[in-house]
Amino acid sequence: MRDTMLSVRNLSLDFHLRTHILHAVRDVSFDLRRGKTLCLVGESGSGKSVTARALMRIIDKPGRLVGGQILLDGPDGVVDIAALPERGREILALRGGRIGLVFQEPMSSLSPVHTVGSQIMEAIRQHRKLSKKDARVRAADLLRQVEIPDPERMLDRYTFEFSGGMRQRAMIAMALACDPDILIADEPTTALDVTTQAEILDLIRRLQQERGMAMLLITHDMGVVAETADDVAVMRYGRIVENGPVDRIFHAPTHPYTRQLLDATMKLERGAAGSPATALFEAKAVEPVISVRGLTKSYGSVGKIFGFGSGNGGALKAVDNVDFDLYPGESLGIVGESGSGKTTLGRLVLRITEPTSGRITYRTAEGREIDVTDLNKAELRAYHRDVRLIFQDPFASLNPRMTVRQIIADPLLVSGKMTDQQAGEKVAELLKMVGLDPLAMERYPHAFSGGQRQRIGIARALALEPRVIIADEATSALDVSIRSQILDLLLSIRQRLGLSFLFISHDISVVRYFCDRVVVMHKGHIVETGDAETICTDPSAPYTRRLISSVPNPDPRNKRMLHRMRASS
Amino acid sequence: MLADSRPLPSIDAGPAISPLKPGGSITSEAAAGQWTLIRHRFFRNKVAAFAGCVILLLYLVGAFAEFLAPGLPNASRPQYTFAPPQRISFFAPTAGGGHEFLPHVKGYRIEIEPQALRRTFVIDENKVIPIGFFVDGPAYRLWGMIPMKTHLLGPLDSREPMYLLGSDRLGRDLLSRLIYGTRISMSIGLVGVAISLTLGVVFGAISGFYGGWVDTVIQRIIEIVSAMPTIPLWLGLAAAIPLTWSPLSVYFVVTLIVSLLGWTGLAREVRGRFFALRGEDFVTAARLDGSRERRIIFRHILPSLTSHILAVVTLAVPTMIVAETSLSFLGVGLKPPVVSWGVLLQDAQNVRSVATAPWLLIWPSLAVVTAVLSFNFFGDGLRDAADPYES
Amino acid sequence: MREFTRRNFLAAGTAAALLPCFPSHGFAAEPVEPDTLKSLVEAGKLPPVVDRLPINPMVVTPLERVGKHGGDWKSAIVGGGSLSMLFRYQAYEPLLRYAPDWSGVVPNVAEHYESNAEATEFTFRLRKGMKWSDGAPFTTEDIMFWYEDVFSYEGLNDVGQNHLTAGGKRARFEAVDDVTFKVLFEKPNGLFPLRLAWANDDQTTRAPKHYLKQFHAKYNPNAEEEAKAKGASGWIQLFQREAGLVVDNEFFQNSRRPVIHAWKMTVAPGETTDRAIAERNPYYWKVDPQGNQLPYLDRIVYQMVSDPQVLLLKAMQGEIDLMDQYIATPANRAVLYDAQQQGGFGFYTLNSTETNEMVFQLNLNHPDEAKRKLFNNRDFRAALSMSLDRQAIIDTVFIGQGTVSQPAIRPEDPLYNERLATQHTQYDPDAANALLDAILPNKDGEGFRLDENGRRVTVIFEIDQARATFLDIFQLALPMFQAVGVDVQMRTMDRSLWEVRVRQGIEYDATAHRFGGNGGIAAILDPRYFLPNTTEALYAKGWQLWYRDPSSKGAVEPPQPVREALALYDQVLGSPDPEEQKRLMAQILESAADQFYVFGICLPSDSYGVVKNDMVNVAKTMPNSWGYPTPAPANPETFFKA
Amino acid sequence: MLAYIIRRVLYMVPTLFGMSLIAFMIIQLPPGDYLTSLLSTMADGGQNLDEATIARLRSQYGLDQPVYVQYLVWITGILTRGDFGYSFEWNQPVSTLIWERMGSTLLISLASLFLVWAISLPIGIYSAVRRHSFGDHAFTFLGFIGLAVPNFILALTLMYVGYRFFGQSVGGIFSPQYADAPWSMAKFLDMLSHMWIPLIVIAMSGTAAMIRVLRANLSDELSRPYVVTARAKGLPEYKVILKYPVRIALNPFVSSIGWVLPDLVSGVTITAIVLNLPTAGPLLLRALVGQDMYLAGSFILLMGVLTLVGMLISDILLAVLDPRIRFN
Repeated sequence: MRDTMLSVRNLSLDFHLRTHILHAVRDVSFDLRRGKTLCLVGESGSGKSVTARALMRIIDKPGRLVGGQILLDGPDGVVDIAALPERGREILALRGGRIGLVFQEPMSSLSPVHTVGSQIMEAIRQHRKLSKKDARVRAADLLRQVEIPDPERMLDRYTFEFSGGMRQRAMIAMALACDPDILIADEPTTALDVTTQAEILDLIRRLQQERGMAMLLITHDMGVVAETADDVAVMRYGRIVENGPVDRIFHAPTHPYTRQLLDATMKLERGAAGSPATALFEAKAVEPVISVRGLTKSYGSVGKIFGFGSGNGGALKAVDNVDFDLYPGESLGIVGESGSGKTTLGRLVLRITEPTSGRITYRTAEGREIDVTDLNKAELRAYHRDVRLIFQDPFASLNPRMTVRQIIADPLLVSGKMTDQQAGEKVAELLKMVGLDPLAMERYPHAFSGGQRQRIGIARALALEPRVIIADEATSALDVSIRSQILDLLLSIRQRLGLSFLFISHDISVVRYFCDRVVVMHKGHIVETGDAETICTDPSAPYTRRLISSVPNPDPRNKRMLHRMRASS
Repeated sequence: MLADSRPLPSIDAGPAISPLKPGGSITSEAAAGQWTLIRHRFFRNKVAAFAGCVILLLYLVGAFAEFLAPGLPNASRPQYTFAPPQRISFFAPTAGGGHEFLPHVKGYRIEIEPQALRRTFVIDENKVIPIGFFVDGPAYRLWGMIPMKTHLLGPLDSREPMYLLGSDRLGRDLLSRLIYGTRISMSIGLVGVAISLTLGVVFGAISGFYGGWVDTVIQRIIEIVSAMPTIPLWLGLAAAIPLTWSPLSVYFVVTLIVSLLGWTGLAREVRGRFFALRGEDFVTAARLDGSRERRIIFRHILPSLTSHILAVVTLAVPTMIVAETSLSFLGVGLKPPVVSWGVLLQDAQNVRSVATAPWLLIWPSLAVVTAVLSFNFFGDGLRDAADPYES
Repeated sequence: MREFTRRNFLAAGTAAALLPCFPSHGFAAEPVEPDTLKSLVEAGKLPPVVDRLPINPMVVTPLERVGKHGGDWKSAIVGGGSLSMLFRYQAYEPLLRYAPDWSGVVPNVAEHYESNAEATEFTFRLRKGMKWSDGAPFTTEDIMFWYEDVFSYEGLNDVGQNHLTAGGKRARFEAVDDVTFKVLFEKPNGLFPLRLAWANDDQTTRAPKHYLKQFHAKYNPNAEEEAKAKGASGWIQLFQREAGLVVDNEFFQNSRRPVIHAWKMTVAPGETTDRAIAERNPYYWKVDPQGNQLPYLDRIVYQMVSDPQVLLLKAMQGEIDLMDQYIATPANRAVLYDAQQQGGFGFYTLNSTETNEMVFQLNLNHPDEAKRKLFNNRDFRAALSMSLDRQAIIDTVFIGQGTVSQPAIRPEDPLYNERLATQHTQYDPDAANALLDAILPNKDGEGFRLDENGRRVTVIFEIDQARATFLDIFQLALPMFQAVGVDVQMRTMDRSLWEVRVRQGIEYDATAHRFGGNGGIAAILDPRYFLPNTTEALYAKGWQLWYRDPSSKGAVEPPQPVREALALYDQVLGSPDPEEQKRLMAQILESAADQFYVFGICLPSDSYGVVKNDMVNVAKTMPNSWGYPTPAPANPETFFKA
Repeated sequence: MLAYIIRRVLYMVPTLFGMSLIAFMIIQLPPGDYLTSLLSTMADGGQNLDEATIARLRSQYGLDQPVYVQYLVWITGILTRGDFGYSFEWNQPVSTLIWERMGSTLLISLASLFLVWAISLPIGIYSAVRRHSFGDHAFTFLGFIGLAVPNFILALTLMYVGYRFFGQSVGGIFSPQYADAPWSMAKFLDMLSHMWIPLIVIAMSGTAAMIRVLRANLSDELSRPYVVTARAKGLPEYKVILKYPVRIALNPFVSSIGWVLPDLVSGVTITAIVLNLPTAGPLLLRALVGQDMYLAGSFILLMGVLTLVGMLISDILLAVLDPRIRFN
């Protein structure tokens, strides 16, 4: 048996779109070795997922294979997958039989109307002649292998009864059902929390080593690469720009793009230059601009919807008795995993969601304190002029049917303070401020890339000259290089305009880079508050320590995750 | 393109693309607005574009019915009852035995069969009836105003019979009736659809935007209304309308009233979309920008729906056309002497026509089918193109 | 009997005393048991046929030949609602019936009748031993029950029966013995025997006392409670429903009530809604000359069809044995003609006795002053009449079959009045315009005439939309009226709406109808287009109300000539002498010609019906009218399948 | 789940009340009442009644009462005794008549429902999988034609064809000779020979909508990641599509159950009239035209109930089919 399980040679894929042909993959070559992991790294649209799917000949319309070989080593010699008939028996035997596939979205990748067991058993029985009963035994065994508790019972559950991590485990169990030689994992942990991500990566690695599988792991996260890869291939615009052993790529990158990727990652890792105002807050020399006391949001009546996993039976408290202060000019990070209540907290502060109890006090520019929870509609509108929100999703938050000018000018016109002409000038000014060409203001959002759209969103937030900006995962939908640009933009704006930021994120490195202080949330509670650098390097609460230690370290020589703290349960 | 990333010293500054055909150019839609995009997408759908042309054509036929029809819709000729269609020929034999260019139709030989109580028609090959364009025929008033007597097509001698699609039981020209029917059938549903549209959008928007008890109440109303069978309603309403009104306005009013009950489908759809959209970030953004509810509904949410609503409306028109024919069947729709496709079909709705005068059945059915098909394909195309920002 | 039928019908009315009495010595031949009943008789569930027949059964001579028992008569009803049709097939058994050629009346349930010379006293003799379909005897007790407890009973006496009224007073019944009774009038009622035979007017033979008395408060003290327990509003409603004397539908919807008809409902309409079945009455009291108990056919099976077109297809397919209603329209003639071979059927001819294909009737009692004045102007009506190109309408709608005529008695009838039939039938738009110019000289921009107030003269004809022929005629007639500058319009409407607006209302401009005003025997019985004597005279509802009761609501006193004509008609009804009746009637017709109340298109041409080739004893030609319920007088009980 | 059903049922109460009101109003809309149409029938039969008699009859039928009294009488009868009133025209209790027609109505509804499904399911799947192919366009075209051709014309034409070329007995669901015969093979075959026309007519008009809905839903589902997962397992394409996306795209089919009965009673009334089918539609139409108000009102109310119950059933079925709904 050779060491190389699969080798891809000069693979090219085209997409025939309505207006043009997109050459999604161009002359891509790489090898997958037994027991080794190749990480395919690249930003969105670089063609890495398509490449992975091409290995199984699952190419969505209107894509087509236009050249190259996919040579799979097998018991009967080498087979060129690229040359097999598209719907032939051989291909079907390969899929799931010799190559397993794990996807990014564990929720949508599993059928919602079939039980987990039936989906796994189907995969088994597709390639093995097993009775239903035997297949079930095997499926339960697989679930046990992926560390799902009580596998017999879980077989009869539906995917939506599973947590994200469990679903991904089930997905992995399915991919491994027939002991494939090769496992393709397409962003398997992107949608998961860091702690879960660490567990899943651990699991995959352990299973790979046990089985001696070759693995192709696709990711955009350099940290994950550093933690898992043996070899790395960097993709950009359909080409592999650089490829080699992980250590060389990280420590001696040759291609400028690789360097750019690493720089962006490392920059966040290092943290920003400390804010000049930090000392002030320490001294409590100024009054907070927003202070929150005992803020609670509970979903009592509809508890059943969230029923799964909420232990206390009755009301579920999304946010439970939260206190914090936001000082002028300060950037306060709110960190937590999904379900920790951080997004709800942001919405409560804006009263997009009505709090169940607690106080939110806002100190106006004139120094007047107002109770946000008591505001009527008109007063709330005034409050919303001072406290603005930047959204996570740069696609959903811009109305596709309005021009950039209309979008940014909308708050200006609504407030009635400006004529159309004045608003136009202001929009131009704002666009310049966020680094966009003012000439673009007559265009529609769809003409812009994700990063550009996020800039438009920022411009909108700035239009009314706010004092506080709540950024809800403002960078998490962006690729790493763009993420750092946006963060730099926000930093500069913040310094220039003296804004306060409530910066909500699940990404520790981003928070560390951007924030002065950090609030760590877990299950609706604040578990720890403190200086950003301290929290990120030397947390005191056990949960925080576990969280921090689960963040992958973008340095293959210092794999943090292996030594991470695990939950006691 | 706007630069988003710092320039890289790389051979690839962007994704590799090439034109569909060698030498072709890549069209950019970057600066296009919603309607431009919809138009682009729509016209890529050849079937829908063709359907649109057919609809336009039908409306043109309706608009110039008086001119296009060779005769008057209700002019009857006793001796030509159930006359079969004639064919247009272009060359006629001359006296000398040769042929000359002379567009014409052939006349009929008619016999009465008293036992079977009918006339039998035989096309008389020797009887040439010359026809021509822009000929003088029966006088009419274009749009009820301009007195004219020129017809697009007709026999040179207007006393001669020309029944290109045959005639009906009273010896009326089916082609002329069909053309006049186009006007009524293609337009009568529009008002009803417009009313349904307004109600559907308003109720749907309120229900979907506010939710809560408002939604519950509106939902109950929708439920009641949509569970109501339509036929009893039509019958009841049609019988309750004052009789002195002209048949056309009676139908008009019935259409109107029924459209008061036909808005539920649209309301449901609008509500669903509002439900989905009111949670969208851009709506929250508008709220945070200080927009009041009305502004949010009309400026931010509704524009996202206009193209969908348009598609729904387009799809509602054929429903009205089909409904009109059904109503004529029930005797509560349009009635003679008004001519509509439904009236023509009702005339043909008997064994006599099916067995001995199938043209009375085929042509009006074909007209209805054409219109309904066109509207459906057009509406489908519109719906597919309606959301240029999906996928 | 045959001899009798050839007599003039008018003579028959008064010469009843001379009627040849049938010998009451029993049967012409030994009665023969129908095959289908043999097993029942053998099982003892049914007495033998001899015991079921009356002592003097009615002997009916079949038209062609003596038949054999068995088989179904396949028929149909459209819509399922209007069941009065069924009288024509299975339930025409009045005391006296019309002769098959409608020349007069012949004995039926009454084996004999006579009247006094003044036509005020009529004596009927029933058939001794005659029985209801459940075997209970049919005697004068049943007749008297009907007379005393229905016809004269307060609360139940809402049953029309105009033929029992003479000089405004109702008749009196007296039973002589169990087979003989007298009907006594205060004033002469010379038409009484004829009117008694009219379609389904005679109710005396339809009320079985032994069955109905359980619902009658007089006989059953608990009737009221029992009725309410059955969901009726009171005993009267339940009684009416059970008796079915007021509403024809209810008569046939009750399969429990015994009858004396040839067939009796076993699956009544309503018990199922897609079929109804009538089966032979084992106690039917008629036999053929060889003694076979009638009817020949075992059952009549009615399919309930919701659309006449389906019925037409069924007829074409040969699934209908005999039928003329619903399908025998001029338009269907061609397809039926072509389908004869495949369906195995042929046609019989119906001689229409009606006055016209369609009668235009302007509302002469219109509440609107201006319109009333205009409509009452004879010249206006004459002008409208002359503006019609009747021949064109005949050519188009009736394929040239029909004679131009106003509503009038047919030329072959002795009462024919040429002026009434032909005046103003000439198509003469110029003359029409000349007449109209004198009345309505002003016209508007579109060429329509204006009345004295400057309003456009609009005449809206309100039409029952089910009358396809009317609609066709109007399609053609409207432009003709408009050509002389009168804005005539048509509104078609659902039958019941038409009923409300026209039959019961007074605010309509005009309408069109066809039925009634017959020639032949019915000319005197229903002269609705010759003078406004009934509610059916839609052109002058106010006058007819005045005629019936000058004090009633909506009554309008007619002008002198009309009053005179109405007085003449009273004399006709009161006259026992047919010649006198005829003479008076001729005067009425002359007056009608003067008045020119209504106008029409043409005489109805002969209609037709379809009959399967294997149906025997069906006449090739029959009269057709409401009063003569085709084909009942032609003895359907003698029809059989060869 | 149980709570959900109970809540849904409770919601139905005000809806039903509203519907009974509207139902009663509809049948009161046309001028005149049952007596009017009765009188017209009687006038056709040559009978003429004077005004006093008409008034007496009107009070016998309870038609002289104010409308709200009539309504109250009717609705209390239904609520307290389950008595839907008496049909004037048929002289039968309304419930008897309605039940009499329900059997055949159900038979035809279900048969055509299955036919519509049987046709539209494969075509819908084909159209979604081969979007914009020739076959897709051809089927869409045919479907629309079915939608566009007026039912009554199609029905009449087919009947004529059945008569002319197959010598078939037309209309109804049995030939006369089988109408009261006991069930046998021959009778069943006879029924089949009658059923093809109504089934084609109803299916023609119903499939287009179904195909379109299925095509749209399935197209959406086809691009979901779980379909790729299924492919990645090595399942053959047909299995991939049939087991996963089709299963989910079937929801609109299930939803359609709720509309089938009321649709058949009201929507295809015209077809039923032309084809002489013994379904509820023609009976309802007759009741309306004849102003047989308790029959008509009860029919309308019953259809409303059927719609509501149908919607409830289809929601419950959906929940059974789709665990996501079930668990929420």
